[in-house]
Amino acid sequence: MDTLMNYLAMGGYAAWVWPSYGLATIGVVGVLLVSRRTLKTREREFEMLKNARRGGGQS
Amino acid sequence: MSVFTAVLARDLRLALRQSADSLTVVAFFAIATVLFPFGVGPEASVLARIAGGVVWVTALLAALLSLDRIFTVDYEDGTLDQLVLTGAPLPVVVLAKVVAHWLTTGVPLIIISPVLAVTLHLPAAGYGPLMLALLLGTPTVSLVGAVGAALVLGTRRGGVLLSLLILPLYIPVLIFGTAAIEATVTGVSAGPMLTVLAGFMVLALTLSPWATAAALRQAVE
Amino acid sequence: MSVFTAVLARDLRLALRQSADSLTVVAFFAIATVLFPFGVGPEASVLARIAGGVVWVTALLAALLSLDRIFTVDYEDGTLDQLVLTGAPLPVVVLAKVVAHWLTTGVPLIIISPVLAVTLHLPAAGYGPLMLALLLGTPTVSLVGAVGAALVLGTRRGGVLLSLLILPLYIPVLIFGTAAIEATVTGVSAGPMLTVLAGFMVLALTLSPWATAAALRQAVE
Amino acid sequence: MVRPMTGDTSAPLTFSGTNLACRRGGRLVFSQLNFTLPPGGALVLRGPNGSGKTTLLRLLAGLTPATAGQLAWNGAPIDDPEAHAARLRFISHLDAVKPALTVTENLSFWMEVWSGKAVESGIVRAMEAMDLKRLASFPARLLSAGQRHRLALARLIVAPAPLWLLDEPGNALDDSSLKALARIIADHRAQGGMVMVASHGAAFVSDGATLDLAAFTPSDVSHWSDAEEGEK
Amino acid sequence: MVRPMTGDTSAPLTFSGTNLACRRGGRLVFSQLNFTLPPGGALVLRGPNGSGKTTLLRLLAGLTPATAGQLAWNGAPIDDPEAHAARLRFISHLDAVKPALTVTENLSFWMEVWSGKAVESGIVRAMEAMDLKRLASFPARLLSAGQRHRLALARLIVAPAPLWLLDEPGNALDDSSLKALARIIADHRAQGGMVMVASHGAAFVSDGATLDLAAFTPSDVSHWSDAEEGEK
Amino acid sequence: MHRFANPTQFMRIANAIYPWAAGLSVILFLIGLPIALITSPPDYQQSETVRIMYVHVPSAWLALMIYGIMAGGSAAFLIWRHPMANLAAKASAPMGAVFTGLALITGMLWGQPMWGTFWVWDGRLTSFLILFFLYLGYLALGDAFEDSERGDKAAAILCLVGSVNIPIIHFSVEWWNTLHQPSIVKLGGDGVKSTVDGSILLPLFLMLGAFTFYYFAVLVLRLRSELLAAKIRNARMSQVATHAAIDPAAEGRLFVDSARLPRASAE
Ligand code: HEM
Ligand SMILES: Nc1ncnc2c1ncn2[C@@H]1O[C@H](COP(=O)(O)OP(=O)(O)OP(=O)(O)O)[C@@H](O)[C@H]1O
Ligand SMILES: Nc1ncnc2c1ncn2[C@@H]1O[C@H](COP(=O)(O)OP(=O)(O)OP(=O)(O)O)[C@@H](O)[C@H]1O
Ligand SMILES: [Mg+2]
Ligand SMILES: [Mg+2]
Repeated sequence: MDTLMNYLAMGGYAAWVWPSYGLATIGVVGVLLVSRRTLKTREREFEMLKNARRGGGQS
Repeated sequence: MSVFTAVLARDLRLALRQSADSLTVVAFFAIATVLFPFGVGPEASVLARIAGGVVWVTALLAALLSLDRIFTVDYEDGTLDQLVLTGAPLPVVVLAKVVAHWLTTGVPLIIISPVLAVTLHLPAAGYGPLMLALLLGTPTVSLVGAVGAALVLGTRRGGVLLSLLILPLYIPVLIFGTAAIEATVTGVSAGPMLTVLAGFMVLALTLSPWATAAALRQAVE
Repeated sequence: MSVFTAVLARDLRLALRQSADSLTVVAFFAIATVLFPFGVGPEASVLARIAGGVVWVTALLAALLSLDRIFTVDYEDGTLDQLVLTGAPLPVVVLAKVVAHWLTTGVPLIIISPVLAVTLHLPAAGYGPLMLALLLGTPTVSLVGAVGAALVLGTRRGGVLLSLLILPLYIPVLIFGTAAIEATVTGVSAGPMLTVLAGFMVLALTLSPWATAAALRQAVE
Repeated sequence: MVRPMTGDTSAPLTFSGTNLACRRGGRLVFSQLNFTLPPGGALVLRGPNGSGKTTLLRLLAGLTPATAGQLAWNGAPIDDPEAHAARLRFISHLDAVKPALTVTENLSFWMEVWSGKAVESGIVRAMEAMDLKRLASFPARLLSAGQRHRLALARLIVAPAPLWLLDEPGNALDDSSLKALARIIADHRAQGGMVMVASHGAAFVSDGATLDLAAFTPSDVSHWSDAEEGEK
Repeated sequence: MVRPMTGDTSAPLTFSGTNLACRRGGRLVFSQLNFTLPPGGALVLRGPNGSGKTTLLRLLAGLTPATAGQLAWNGAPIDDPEAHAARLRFISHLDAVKPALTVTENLSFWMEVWSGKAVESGIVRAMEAMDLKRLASFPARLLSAGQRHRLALARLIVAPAPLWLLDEPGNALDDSSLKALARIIADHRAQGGMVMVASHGAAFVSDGATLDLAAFTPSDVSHWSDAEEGEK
Repeated sequence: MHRFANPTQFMRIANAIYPWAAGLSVILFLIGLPIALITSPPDYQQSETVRIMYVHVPSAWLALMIYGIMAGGSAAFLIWRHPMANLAAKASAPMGAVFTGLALITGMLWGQPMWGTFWVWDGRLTSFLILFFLYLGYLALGDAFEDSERGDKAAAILCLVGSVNIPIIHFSVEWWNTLHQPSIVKLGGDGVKSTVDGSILLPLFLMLGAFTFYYFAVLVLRLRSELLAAKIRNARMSQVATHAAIDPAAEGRLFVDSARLPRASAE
């Protein structure tokens, strides 16, 4: 337990090291998630438009 | 009040759709501030001495640039005609637009100001008063600026002309805004200065919507 | 060259007819500079220390505000279409317009700058280099700014966006412009800095008209 | 803030102006102009470019002050511009459409402003009247000029008002939209509403009176334009 | 930089386009459009709003790039936009008139740009052609919409060029100005010049060919179309 | 070159790269992160704060590399009218801005314990700040037009102008800083370099690789997304155009087989 606490304390620099990694994680994962989500919504929208157009063309 | 909420909601929605708008104001604030170290030199002591003033002056200039457009788009696309003809009191419509402007530009400026203060090496004690002073001062800036923006509608050269009309009026806000920071940094209470700023805000809040409404009426004539 | 002189003469004539335009730029320069004593406090020593930087930064901001309109009017009234279709090289037309802009805004800024330097207590030795540096720097400012002004044609919120695009590119000019003043005040020769500024000007003179022309071509598409 | 529709009021409405004059840019555009609009009435404004049609409509809306003369509503002089504004709708050259908002959002904003809150059914009715329903979720920036203008006209329907002031409402409209416009104007008049239309070729108003503004142009206008040219 | 007038050149000129297509705002406005303009020829562009008349004229002027297709001058492909620009005059919706300059100053600027120097007699001739002479010393800001537009049209006369591209040149013109316009177009063609006119009701071009742009509107072709879209 | 101008071709290659880039990135992160955070030893001078370097330096590296890629893409777009090159630049820009921001923030978090201040007007730090503004300008300009195609070209020109200026800005700032400011702390970079040994280099290179492959993987996703956005725009445009035609005659015409479009010419 102590070793863990010791490790987490980062030799007294926890306040600098962990936020760095935290923010980096947020940035890296965030860009990934946002990119994937816009891709997904656009795929869905495009599918919808295509179907709508097919329907319209036949009528 | 439904007119107030409708206009406020619409302006906020437009600002969100075109979110780059408030971002560019913040960006101007940041870049203009960052110019000063290049002009003045990187010594922390000098920068710290002028930090409060520089942040305030650039915040005023940034607010001014964004105020330039507060009524222009509505004026050019005919919405302003229709807003004058709502049948509701025009000052209420004006107030809604000013509140929306403040929320989308004033608030981001306040939020980012400590970051800029850091780069200018403002002493840590100054952050609180800086933000408080901006919080009390920027509404006045938006309110007074709206009068000017309404006055210059329909002129070419809106931007520069607006600065001529409005910047002198900002000087009291600037003086007390920087004095609040100065006071705290030198260990005095910033309370009186902040009270004066609040007083300015109340005064602007009671007068500016009427003045702006009058100016808008003559703009749509 | 007849296109060059024709465009230059026309722009100068228009500026003279609407002389308020260059006056407002000078006025903005003056007012924004005068804000600093209010923001920073009246101590002569502090002001003297930052005078060169403040004058340069506000000159950049003033130039920027006026650059905002350098192509807009021509764009909106259809003149730009016709200028693209003169059959003469577009960079020449661009250069004529930039020269006219510099003569009507840059030169007035240079002329009034010593007055502002006095109010900021700049040491007397600094006036010469200040004006020389502005003389060598403001053409670059106009040239680089023209690229940005051409790029933002047709956007809403031209002014703020333009500052975001262009201010970062002005930093080298700012650095060497203030360094020239600094050097003279501290007794070193300003020669090298002024040479660098001249170099920037030559570089801008060779590249910017082409980049601006490309931006204008895509604007009229 | 719900305003009663004209048809519901028992007393028939009238709108009139006496001896109106208006000066723009130092020049008297028209003078000694009189008109009366009966309930359900329509008045078509005609005249060459620059004869003052737009100017008159803006004056009637209370935007431009009259240089001389008096407007009256039901015989009583109009002195409160806000109360007057509440009973009219004004369609100008400018569409007052926000490109970033969808068609629905554009309409619901004005419905909220004029009648206190936005009701779905009212918006749908307005969109149907101007054949915009299939565009409901499109940002207005994607609309063509004619579609944008139809969106502006749909504002007439979202919240009723007794007096319509329409400045060249047929601009950019194709045939079927012109018919739709004629239909909503006829419906409005059938309910007792009044319409004034500035137009160069108004096929969409039946049996309206006509007011030719050229007749009210003061003869001594100005040294540089029409009078002198007229001599030729 | 004096450019020879068409009539002086011995070889007759032609201007043609093959297989032209243009995309605006992500949408193909027209495609597979062909035309040939013989010397002295006139071509009237027609079509409903948004069918691409303005787009085509801007493409022919070299302002908008063609998405596909090729323009040719006397049979040779046009690749230098500046050389092409020198042989055309383009009248657009926008008048390119400076309100602060007088009528004479406005014209002499363009004369200087196009033919190297401004000559009084040339300016007077242009003003006479469009009946502007009595307004010569007026700042353009005082002109009415029609007068401004006539000033724009007078630019066609100050410096001759073989190809005229006119976008709705009849806008805001009164009857006698329409006749003047028809006259200068006829003179231009008589000298071997070519004209393309986009117009809704072109009474001012005699015996021109007509190109209906509605016929070239593609159904829903998209530039990005790849295999996936092609399947449909 | 023009083989890649075709979106289908381009995306075929991009999609083939995707699994490799994504996989390598995940593997490198899985190996690199534990080493960076746990097994690598603390630096004798900077103690545990040296671990910040393993995210700081890759972020800074990506920030620079992405601007380079964007400049190349913009040039290809402007010179050869290569639409995919521009899409690559457009898709990269937000990532570039994020990584520049990360380099700045992690740098600031490093500076406070090391130098006792969050920010110094050091040459390298400052020119990075300006790079951040250049990214923001690119994003704002590309976004400022109603017509997205206009935004594309304007932003591409801006990107090229910026890439001419970056070296000028960099050297000016370096020079400015050394002229005015010998007093304040020297950048830690040199201090670290002397102590660089394998135990630091290994996690650094692993993380550099992880970040780089991550960029390429996400770039493919964003390219797909940009391409779809363009298609959606087109589809919407033609939908609006279709709806514009209300009379049946026009409606009939709109569904003509494109192969039978009239080719008549007017003589
Ligand atoms: C806001 C603050 C900072 C910024 C913007 C910044 C930016 C940069 C940049 C641009 C690089 C170059 C990356 C490359 O060449 O690939 C870099 C590398 C590096 N930085 Fe920072 N940095 C900051 C703070 C710090 C601090 C406080 C330290 C350490 C005490 C530091 C240590 C390093 C090291 C060790 C490297 C890599 C070694 C080298 O190439 O010199 N940085 N940083
Ligand atoms: N804001 C203004 N300032 C000065 N003069 C104006 C203003 N607005 C209009 N005018 C002038 O008033 C006159 C009438 O203009 P108005 O727009 O009312 O004409 P109109 O009949 O609507 O013409 P159109 O058929 O072109 O719409 C014109 O001579 C015009 O120049
Ligand atoms: N700059 C632009 N960006 C995007 N789309 C455009 C642009 N200019 C025109 N368009 C579109 O191209 C199409 C053709 O427009 P164009 O102006 O050529 O039509 P037109 O035939 O001249 O119409 P009008 O009769 O109204 O003058 C329209 O659908 C229009 O929306
Ligand atoms: Mg009118
Ligand atoms: Mg057109």
